[in-house]
Amino acid sequence: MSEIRIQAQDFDPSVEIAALDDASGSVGAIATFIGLVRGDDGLIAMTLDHYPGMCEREIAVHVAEARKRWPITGLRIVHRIGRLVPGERIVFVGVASSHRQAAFQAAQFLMDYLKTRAPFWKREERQGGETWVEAKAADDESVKRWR
Amino acid sequence: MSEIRIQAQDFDPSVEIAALDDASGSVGAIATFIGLVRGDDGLIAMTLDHYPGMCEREIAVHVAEARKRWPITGLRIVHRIGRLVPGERIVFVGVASSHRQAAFQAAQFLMDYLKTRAPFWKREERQGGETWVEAKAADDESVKRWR
Amino acid sequence: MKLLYFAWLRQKIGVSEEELSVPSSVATVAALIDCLKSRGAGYEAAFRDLKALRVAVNQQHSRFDAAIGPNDEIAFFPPVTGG
Amino acid sequence: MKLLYFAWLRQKIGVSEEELSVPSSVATVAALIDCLKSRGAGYEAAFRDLKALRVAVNQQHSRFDAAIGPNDEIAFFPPVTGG
Repeated sequence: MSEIRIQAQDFDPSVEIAALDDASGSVGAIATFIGLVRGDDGLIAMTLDHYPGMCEREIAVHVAEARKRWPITGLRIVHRIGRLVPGERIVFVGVASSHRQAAFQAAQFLMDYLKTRAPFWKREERQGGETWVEAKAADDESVKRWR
Repeated sequence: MSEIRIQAQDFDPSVEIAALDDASGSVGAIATFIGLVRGDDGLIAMTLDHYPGMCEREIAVHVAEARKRWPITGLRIVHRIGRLVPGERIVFVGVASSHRQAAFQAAQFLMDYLKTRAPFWKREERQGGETWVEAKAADDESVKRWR
Repeated sequence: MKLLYFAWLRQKIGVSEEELSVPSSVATVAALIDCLKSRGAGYEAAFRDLKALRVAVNQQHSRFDAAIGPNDEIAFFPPVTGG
Repeated sequence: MKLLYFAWLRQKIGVSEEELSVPSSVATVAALIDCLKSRGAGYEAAFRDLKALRVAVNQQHSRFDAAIGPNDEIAFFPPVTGG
Protein backbone atom coordinates (compact mmCIF):
# COMPACT_ATOMS: atom_id res chain seq x y z
CA MET A 1 0.00 0.00 0.00
CA SER A 2 1.30 3.47 -0.91
CA GLU A 3 0.11 6.78 0.47
CA ILE A 4 1.22 10.10 -1.03
CA ARG A 5 0.07 13.38 0.50
CA ILE A 6 0.91 17.00 -0.31
CA GLN A 7 -0.39 19.23 2.44
CA ALA A 8 0.07 22.55 4.25
CA GLN A 9 -0.44 21.12 7.74
CA ASP A 10 2.21 19.35 9.80
CA PHE A 11 2.41 15.55 10.05
CA ASP A 12 3.25 13.22 12.94
CA PRO A 13 6.17 10.88 12.14
CA SER A 14 4.97 8.33 14.70
CA VAL A 15 1.58 8.05 13.00
CA GLU A 16 3.29 7.50 9.63
CA ILE A 17 5.66 4.87 11.06
CA ALA A 18 2.81 3.09 12.86
CA ALA A 19 0.96 2.85 9.54
CA LEU A 20 4.01 1.19 7.94
CA ASP A 21 4.26 -1.40 10.72
CA ASP A 22 1.29 -3.74 10.48
CA ALA A 23 2.72 -5.93 13.28
CA SER A 24 1.83 -8.95 11.14
CA GLY A 25 5.38 -10.22 11.05
CA SER A 26 5.80 -9.68 7.30
CA VAL A 27 7.70 -6.39 7.70
CA GLY A 28 11.36 -6.85 8.57
CA ALA A 29 12.62 -3.32 8.02
CA ILE A 30 11.32 0.25 8.07
CA ALA A 31 13.56 3.04 6.79
CA THR A 32 12.36 6.60 7.21
CA PHE A 33 13.56 10.08 6.37
CA ILE A 34 12.37 13.37 7.83
CA GLY A 35 13.48 16.66 6.29
CA LEU A 36 13.36 19.76 8.47
CA VAL A 37 13.76 23.50 7.88
CA ARG A 38 17.24 24.59 8.97
CA GLY A 39 17.65 28.05 10.42
CA ASP A 40 21.34 28.06 11.26
CA ASP A 41 22.25 30.39 8.39
CA GLY A 42 19.86 33.19 9.27
CA LEU A 43 16.76 31.86 7.53
CA ILE A 44 13.54 33.41 8.82
CA ALA A 45 11.12 31.21 6.86
CA MET A 46 10.73 29.34 3.60
CA THR A 47 7.69 29.03 1.38
CA LEU A 48 7.17 25.94 -0.75
CA ASP A 49 5.35 26.38 -4.04
CA HIS A 50 4.25 23.36 -6.08
CA TYR A 51 2.59 22.40 -9.36
CA PRO A 52 -0.66 20.67 -8.34
CA GLY A 53 -1.40 17.65 -10.46
CA MET A 54 2.05 17.24 -11.94
CA CYS A 55 3.50 16.97 -8.45
CA GLU A 56 1.31 14.01 -7.44
CA ARG A 57 1.88 12.47 -10.87
CA GLU A 58 5.68 12.75 -10.71
CA ILE A 59 5.76 11.26 -7.22
CA ALA A 60 3.42 8.41 -8.23
CA VAL A 61 5.67 7.57 -11.19
CA HIS A 62 8.69 7.29 -8.92
CA VAL A 63 6.79 5.32 -6.29
CA ALA A 64 5.84 2.83 -9.03
CA GLU A 65 9.49 2.71 -10.13
CA ALA A 66 10.62 2.05 -6.54
CA ARG A 67 8.08 -0.77 -6.22
CA LYS A 68 9.43 -2.31 -9.41
CA ARG A 69 13.01 -2.18 -8.14
CA TRP A 70 12.59 -3.28 -4.52
CA PRO A 71 10.27 -5.59 -2.55
CA ILE A 72 8.19 -2.97 -0.72
CA THR A 73 5.38 -3.84 1.71
CA GLY A 74 4.42 -0.26 2.59
CA LEU A 75 5.35 3.24 1.45
CA ARG A 76 4.34 6.70 2.68
CA ILE A 77 5.32 10.13 1.41
CA VAL A 78 4.15 13.38 2.98
CA HIS A 79 5.40 16.68 1.53
CA ARG A 80 4.38 20.02 2.96
CA ILE A 81 3.71 23.21 1.02
CA GLY A 82 3.31 26.83 2.11
CA ARG A 83 5.26 28.87 4.65
CA LEU A 84 7.50 26.99 7.10
CA VAL A 85 9.82 28.33 9.82
CA PRO A 86 13.11 26.77 11.06
CA GLY A 87 12.59 23.54 13.00
CA GLU A 88 9.40 22.66 11.12
CA ARG A 89 9.10 19.36 9.26
CA ILE A 90 9.07 19.56 5.43
CA VAL A 91 8.97 16.00 4.17
CA PHE A 92 8.51 12.42 5.32
CA VAL A 93 9.48 9.33 3.32
CA GLY A 94 8.95 5.92 4.89
CA VAL A 95 9.47 2.51 3.29
CA ALA A 96 8.65 -0.87 4.81
CA SER A 97 10.17 -3.97 3.30
CA SER A 98 11.08 -7.52 4.14
CA HIS A 99 14.74 -6.48 3.82
CA ARG A 100 16.98 -3.78 5.24
CA GLN A 101 18.86 -2.79 2.08
CA ALA A 102 15.64 -2.55 0.07
CA ALA A 103 14.03 -0.26 2.64
CA PHE A 104 17.09 2.03 2.83
CA GLN A 105 17.62 2.15 -0.93
CA ALA A 106 13.99 2.83 -1.82
CA ALA A 107 13.80 5.64 0.77
CA GLN A 108 16.98 7.24 -0.61
CA PHE A 109 15.83 6.82 -4.19
CA LEU A 110 12.53 8.55 -3.43
CA MET A 111 14.20 11.40 -1.53
CA ASP A 112 16.70 11.97 -4.35
CA TYR A 113 13.83 12.13 -6.83
CA LEU A 114 11.71 14.40 -4.65
CA LYS A 115 14.69 16.76 -4.53
CA THR A 116 15.49 16.74 -8.23
CA ARG A 117 12.33 15.94 -10.21
CA ALA A 118 9.15 16.68 -8.26
CA PRO A 119 7.91 20.21 -9.06
CA PHE A 120 8.41 22.04 -5.78
CA TRP A 121 10.13 25.41 -5.45
CA LYS A 122 11.47 27.05 -2.30
CA ARG A 123 11.47 30.77 -1.59
CA GLU A 124 13.56 31.90 1.38
CA GLU A 125 12.96 34.86 3.67
CA ARG A 126 16.05 36.42 5.22
CA GLN A 127 16.89 39.77 6.78
CA GLY A 128 17.70 41.17 3.34
CA GLY A 129 14.48 40.05 1.63
CA GLU A 130 13.06 37.07 -0.24
CA THR A 131 14.82 34.93 -2.85
CA TRP A 132 14.02 31.76 -4.77
CA VAL A 133 16.40 28.93 -3.94
CA GLU A 134 18.59 27.85 -6.84
CA ALA A 135 18.87 24.14 -7.62
CA LYS A 136 22.16 22.58 -6.54
CA ALA A 137 24.37 20.65 -8.94
CA ALA A 138 25.00 18.17 -6.09
CA ASP A 139 21.33 17.25 -6.09
CA ASP A 140 21.38 16.64 -9.83
CA GLU A 141 24.37 14.34 -9.27
CA SER A 142 22.66 12.41 -6.49
CA VAL A 143 19.86 11.28 -8.78
CA LYS A 144 22.21 9.98 -11.47
CA ARG A 145 23.29 6.95 -9.48
CA TRP A 146 19.79 5.46 -9.82
CA ARG A 147 19.87 5.35 -13.63
CA MET B 1 25.03 13.63 21.41
CA SER B 2 24.99 9.85 21.05
CA GLU B 3 22.88 7.39 22.99
CA ILE B 4 23.47 3.63 22.80
CA ARG B 5 21.20 1.22 24.68
CA ILE B 6 21.06 -2.57 24.80
CA GLN B 7 17.89 -3.64 26.56
CA ALA B 8 15.29 -6.40 26.90
CA GLN B 9 12.29 -4.07 26.92
CA ASP B 10 10.64 -2.55 23.84
CA PHE B 11 11.34 1.01 22.68
CA ASP B 12 9.09 3.70 21.23
CA PRO B 13 10.35 4.98 17.83
CA SER B 14 8.55 8.29 18.27
CA VAL B 15 10.39 8.98 21.54
CA GLU B 16 13.72 8.21 19.85
CA ILE B 17 12.91 10.44 16.87
CA ALA B 18 11.72 13.25 19.11
CA ALA B 19 15.07 13.10 20.94
CA LEU B 20 16.91 13.51 17.61
CA ASP B 21 14.86 16.57 16.65
CA ASP B 22 15.80 19.42 18.94
CA ALA B 23 13.58 21.81 16.94
CA SER B 24 16.44 24.32 17.09
CA GLY B 25 16.70 24.61 13.34
CA SER B 26 20.17 23.06 13.16
CA VAL B 27 18.90 19.61 12.13
CA GLY B 28 18.04 19.34 8.44
CA ALA B 29 17.64 15.59 8.14
CA ILE B 30 16.75 12.59 10.29
CA ALA B 31 17.21 9.10 8.86
CA THR B 32 15.96 6.17 10.91
CA PHE B 33 15.84 2.42 10.64
CA ILE B 34 13.67 0.00 12.58
CA GLY B 35 14.30 -3.74 12.36
CA LEU B 36 11.41 -6.07 13.20
CA VAL B 37 11.04 -9.80 13.77
CA ARG B 38 9.57 -11.44 10.65
CA GLY B 39 7.28 -14.40 11.08
CA ASP B 40 6.35 -15.10 7.48
CA ASP B 41 8.49 -18.23 7.27
CA GLY B 42 7.05 -20.05 10.25
CA LEU B 43 9.18 -18.46 12.96
CA ILE B 44 7.65 -18.78 16.44
CA ALA B 45 10.19 -16.62 18.28
CA MET B 46 13.82 -15.59 18.29
CA THR B 47 16.16 -15.09 21.22
CA LEU B 48 19.01 -12.61 21.01
CA ASP B 49 22.16 -13.37 22.96
CA HIS B 50 24.94 -10.79 23.32
CA TYR B 51 28.41 -10.29 24.78
CA PRO B 52 27.96 -7.61 27.44
CA GLY B 53 30.81 -5.12 27.46
CA MET B 54 32.20 -5.99 24.06
CA CYS B 55 28.84 -5.21 22.50
CA GLU B 56 28.70 -1.66 23.85
CA ARG B 57 32.37 -1.22 23.01
CA GLU B 58 32.00 -2.39 19.39
CA ILE B 59 29.00 -0.14 18.86
CA ALA B 60 30.76 2.85 20.43
CA VAL B 61 33.76 2.34 18.12
CA HIS B 62 31.51 2.42 15.06
CA VAL B 63 29.54 5.39 16.34
CA ALA B 64 32.85 7.26 16.71
CA GLU B 65 33.80 6.18 13.17
CA ALA B 66 30.44 7.43 11.82
CA ARG B 67 30.94 10.77 13.55
CA LYS B 68 34.36 11.06 11.94
CA ARG B 69 32.96 10.38 8.47
CA TRP B 70 29.74 12.42 8.51
CA PRO B 71 28.51 15.66 10.14
CA ILE B 72 26.16 14.19 12.75
CA THR B 73 24.14 16.30 15.20
CA GLY B 74 22.42 13.41 16.98
CA LEU B 75 22.62 9.63 17.01
CA ARG B 76 20.61 6.96 18.82
CA ILE B 77 20.94 3.20 18.77
CA VAL B 78 18.67 0.81 20.66
CA HIS B 79 19.20 -2.94 20.33
CA ARG B 80 17.01 -5.44 22.11
CA ILE B 81 18.12 -8.75 23.61
CA GLY B 82 16.15 -11.74 24.89
CA ARG B 83 13.12 -13.51 23.43
CA LEU B 84 11.15 -11.69 20.72
CA VAL B 85 8.10 -12.84 18.73
CA PRO B 86 7.17 -11.90 15.13
CA GLY B 87 6.10 -8.27 14.77
CA GLU B 88 8.27 -7.12 17.68
CA ARG B 89 10.91 -4.44 17.19
CA ILE B 90 14.56 -5.57 17.39
CA VAL B 91 16.67 -2.54 16.63
CA PHE B 92 16.47 1.22 16.13
CA VAL B 93 19.13 3.36 14.48
CA GLY B 94 18.49 7.09 14.09
CA VAL B 95 20.86 9.73 12.78
CA ALA B 96 20.27 13.47 12.68
CA SER B 97 22.45 15.63 10.46
CA SER B 98 22.50 18.94 8.67
CA HIS B 99 22.41 16.97 5.39
CA ARG B 100 20.28 14.24 3.88
CA GLN B 101 23.02 12.04 2.38
CA ALA B 102 25.01 12.12 5.62
CA ALA B 103 22.01 11.01 7.68
CA PHE B 104 21.15 8.16 5.29
CA GLN B 105 24.73 6.98 4.90
CA ALA B 106 25.55 7.04 8.60
CA ALA B 107 22.36 5.09 9.43
CA GLN B 108 23.18 2.45 6.79
CA PHE B 109 26.80 2.25 7.90
CA LEU B 110 25.74 1.65 11.51
CA MET B 111 23.12 -0.95 10.56
CA ASP B 112 25.62 -2.81 8.37
CA TYR B 113 28.09 -2.87 11.25
CA LEU B 114 25.49 -3.93 13.82
CA LYS B 115 24.66 -6.85 11.53
CA THR B 116 28.22 -7.94 10.85
CA ARG B 117 30.46 -6.91 13.74
CA ALA B 118 28.51 -6.31 16.96
CA PRO B 119 28.46 -9.49 19.06
CA PHE B 120 24.80 -10.51 18.94
CA TRP B 121 23.58 -14.03 18.12
CA LYS B 122 20.09 -15.10 17.18
CA ARG B 123 18.46 -18.40 18.08
CA GLU B 124 15.23 -19.23 16.26
CA GLU B 125 12.29 -21.29 17.52
CA ARG B 126 10.30 -23.13 14.88
CA GLN B 127 7.91 -26.06 14.85
CA GLY B 128 10.86 -28.46 14.54
CA GLY B 129 12.92 -27.03 17.40
CA GLU B 130 15.53 -24.36 18.09
CA THR B 131 18.52 -23.46 15.92
CA TRP B 132 21.19 -20.79 15.96
CA VAL B 133 21.01 -18.51 12.92
CA GLU B 134 24.01 -18.78 10.61
CA ALA B 135 25.67 -15.58 9.39
CA LYS B 136 24.90 -14.68 5.79
CA ALA B 137 27.61 -14.02 3.23
CA ALA B 138 25.45 -11.14 1.93
CA ASP B 139 25.82 -9.38 5.27
CA ASP B 140 29.58 -9.76 5.16
CA GLU B 141 29.50 -8.22 1.67
CA SER B 142 27.35 -5.28 2.76
CA VAL B 143 29.95 -4.10 5.24
CA LYS B 144 32.82 -4.14 2.73
CA ARG B 145 31.59 -1.08 0.87
CA TRP B 146 32.43 1.10 3.88
CA ARG B 147 36.15 0.24 3.87
CA MET C 1 -3.44 26.30 -24.95
CA LYS C 2 -3.07 26.58 -21.20
CA LEU C 3 0.11 28.16 -19.87
CA LEU C 4 1.37 27.91 -16.28
CA TYR C 5 4.24 29.79 -14.63
CA PHE C 6 5.88 28.87 -11.33
CA ALA C 7 8.32 30.40 -8.85
CA TRP C 8 10.20 33.48 -10.17
CA LEU C 9 8.72 33.10 -13.66
CA ARG C 10 5.29 33.78 -12.22
CA GLN C 11 6.63 36.85 -10.44
CA LYS C 12 8.34 38.24 -13.54
CA ILE C 13 5.35 37.59 -15.82
CA GLY C 14 2.81 38.66 -13.22
CA VAL C 15 0.28 35.85 -13.71
CA SER C 16 0.31 32.23 -12.64
CA GLU C 17 -1.86 30.92 -15.44
CA GLU C 18 -3.33 32.01 -18.78
CA GLU C 19 -5.18 30.69 -21.83
CA LEU C 20 -3.54 31.59 -25.14
CA SER C 21 -4.34 31.01 -28.78
CA VAL C 22 -1.20 30.83 -30.88
CA PRO C 23 -0.82 30.54 -34.67
CA SER C 24 -0.53 26.92 -35.87
CA SER C 25 3.05 27.75 -36.91
CA VAL C 26 3.90 27.73 -33.19
CA ALA C 27 4.35 23.96 -33.03
CA THR C 28 7.18 23.49 -30.51
CA VAL C 29 7.98 24.76 -27.03
CA ALA C 30 10.87 26.80 -28.48
CA ALA C 31 8.55 28.51 -30.98
CA LEU C 32 6.09 29.21 -28.15
CA ILE C 33 8.84 30.87 -26.12
CA ASP C 34 9.77 33.15 -29.05
CA CYS C 35 6.11 34.06 -29.37
CA LEU C 36 5.76 34.77 -25.63
CA LYS C 37 8.89 36.96 -25.51
CA SER C 38 7.15 39.45 -27.80
CA ARG C 39 4.36 39.94 -25.25
CA GLY C 40 6.18 42.44 -23.05
CA ALA C 41 9.08 43.18 -20.74
CA GLY C 42 7.97 40.66 -18.07
CA TYR C 43 7.96 37.79 -20.55
CA GLU C 44 11.19 39.02 -22.10
CA ALA C 45 12.85 38.93 -18.65
CA ALA C 46 11.35 35.55 -17.73
CA PHE C 47 12.55 33.82 -20.89
CA ARG C 48 15.91 35.55 -21.29
CA ASP C 49 18.07 32.62 -20.10
CA LEU C 50 16.72 29.27 -21.28
CA LYS C 51 19.41 27.35 -19.38
CA ALA C 52 17.72 28.51 -16.17
CA LEU C 53 14.32 27.21 -17.37
CA ARG C 54 12.50 23.89 -17.40
CA VAL C 55 9.29 23.01 -19.22
CA ALA C 56 6.55 20.44 -18.72
CA VAL C 57 4.07 19.52 -21.45
CA ASN C 58 0.88 17.99 -20.07
CA GLN C 59 2.54 17.60 -16.67
CA GLN C 60 5.58 15.73 -17.96
CA HIS C 61 9.13 17.05 -18.00
CA SER C 62 9.86 17.89 -21.66
CA ARG C 63 12.49 19.35 -23.95
CA PHE C 64 12.34 22.70 -25.72
CA ASP C 65 12.02 20.96 -29.08
CA ALA C 66 8.93 19.01 -27.93
CA ALA C 67 5.88 19.30 -30.21
CA ILE C 68 2.86 21.13 -28.76
CA GLY C 69 -0.75 21.61 -29.83
CA PRO C 70 -3.72 23.88 -28.97
CA ASN C 71 -5.09 21.57 -26.23
CA ASP C 72 -1.85 21.14 -24.34
CA GLU C 73 -0.97 22.36 -20.85
CA ILE C 74 2.50 23.95 -20.94
CA ALA C 75 4.23 24.86 -17.69
CA PHE C 76 7.44 26.88 -17.33
CA PHE C 77 9.50 26.89 -14.17
CA PRO C 78 13.07 27.02 -12.82
CA PRO C 79 14.89 23.79 -11.85
CA VAL C 80 12.97 22.26 -8.95
CA THR C 81 14.10 22.68 -5.33
CA GLY C 82 11.84 20.36 -3.34
CA GLY C 83 12.34 18.13 -0.29
CA MET D 1 42.75 -16.30 31.98
CA LYS D 2 39.03 -15.72 31.62
CA LEU D 3 37.24 -17.67 28.90
CA LEU D 4 33.77 -16.87 27.54
CA TYR D 5 31.60 -18.92 25.18
CA PHE D 6 28.56 -17.65 23.28
CA ALA D 7 25.69 -19.07 21.22
CA TRP D 8 26.11 -22.75 20.24
CA LEU D 9 29.65 -22.89 21.64
CA ARG D 10 28.22 -22.29 25.09
CA GLN D 11 25.68 -25.06 24.54
CA LYS D 12 28.27 -27.57 23.34
CA ILE D 13 30.75 -26.76 26.11
CA GLY D 14 28.07 -26.49 28.77
CA VAL D 15 29.35 -23.36 30.50
CA SER D 16 29.21 -19.71 29.54
CA GLU D 17 32.34 -18.63 31.37
CA GLU D 18 35.34 -20.14 33.16
CA GLU D 19 38.68 -19.22 34.68
CA LEU D 20 41.61 -21.29 33.42
CA SER D 21 45.33 -21.44 34.15
CA VAL D 22 47.27 -22.58 31.13
CA PRO D 23 50.99 -23.32 30.79
CA SER D 24 53.03 -20.34 29.63
CA SER D 25 53.71 -22.26 26.41
CA VAL D 26 50.07 -21.54 25.47
CA ALA D 27 50.86 -18.09 24.09
CA THR D 28 48.41 -17.72 21.16
CA VAL D 29 44.69 -18.25 20.60
CA ALA D 30 45.49 -21.26 18.37
CA ALA D 31 47.55 -22.89 21.12
CA LEU D 32 44.75 -22.23 23.61
CA ILE D 33 42.25 -23.96 21.30
CA ASP D 34 44.49 -27.03 21.06
CA CYS D 35 44.70 -27.06 24.84
CA LEU D 36 40.90 -26.69 25.24
CA LYS D 37 40.14 -29.49 22.77
CA SER D 38 41.81 -31.94 25.13
CA ARG D 39 39.33 -31.05 27.92
CA GLY D 40 36.48 -33.29 26.74
CA ALA D 41 33.97 -34.15 24.05
CA GLY D 42 32.05 -30.86 24.40
CA TYR D 43 35.18 -28.80 23.78
CA GLU D 44 36.25 -31.17 21.01
CA ALA D 45 32.88 -30.62 19.27
CA ALA D 46 32.87 -26.86 19.83
CA PHE D 47 36.34 -26.34 18.35
CA ARG D 48 36.16 -28.91 15.53
CA ASP D 49 35.66 -26.39 12.67
CA LEU D 50 37.69 -23.23 13.16
CA LYS D 51 36.23 -21.66 10.02
CA ALA D 52 32.89 -21.49 11.87
CA LEU D 53 34.49 -19.73 14.84
CA ARG D 54 35.43 -16.21 15.78
CA VAL D 55 37.51 -15.00 18.71
CA ALA D 56 37.80 -11.79 20.69
CA VAL D 57 40.75 -10.99 22.91
CA ASN D 58 39.94 -8.41 25.59
CA GLN D 59 36.66 -7.63 23.79
CA GLN D 60 38.28 -6.97 20.42
CA HIS D 61 37.85 -9.11 17.31
CA SER D 62 41.14 -10.98 16.92
CA ARG D 63 42.89 -13.61 14.81
CA PHE D 64 43.79 -17.13 15.87
CA ASP D 65 47.46 -16.24 15.82
CA ALA D 66 46.97 -13.36 18.27
CA ALA D 67 49.22 -13.43 21.34
CA ILE D 68 47.49 -14.00 24.70
CA GLY D 69 48.54 -13.82 28.35
CA PRO D 70 47.28 -14.96 31.76
CA ASN D 71 45.23 -11.79 32.44
CA ASP D 72 43.39 -11.73 29.15
CA GLU D 73 39.68 -12.22 28.52
CA ILE D 74 39.24 -14.61 25.57
CA ALA D 75 35.78 -15.09 24.02
CA PHE D 76 34.81 -17.70 21.43
CA PHE D 77 31.65 -17.43 19.35
CA PRO D 78 30.19 -18.10 15.89
CA PRO D 79 30.00 -15.29 13.30
CA VAL D 80 27.65 -12.64 14.69
CA THR D 81 23.99 -12.41 13.60
CA GLY D 82 22.74 -9.18 15.16
CA GLY D 83 20.34 -6.49 14.01
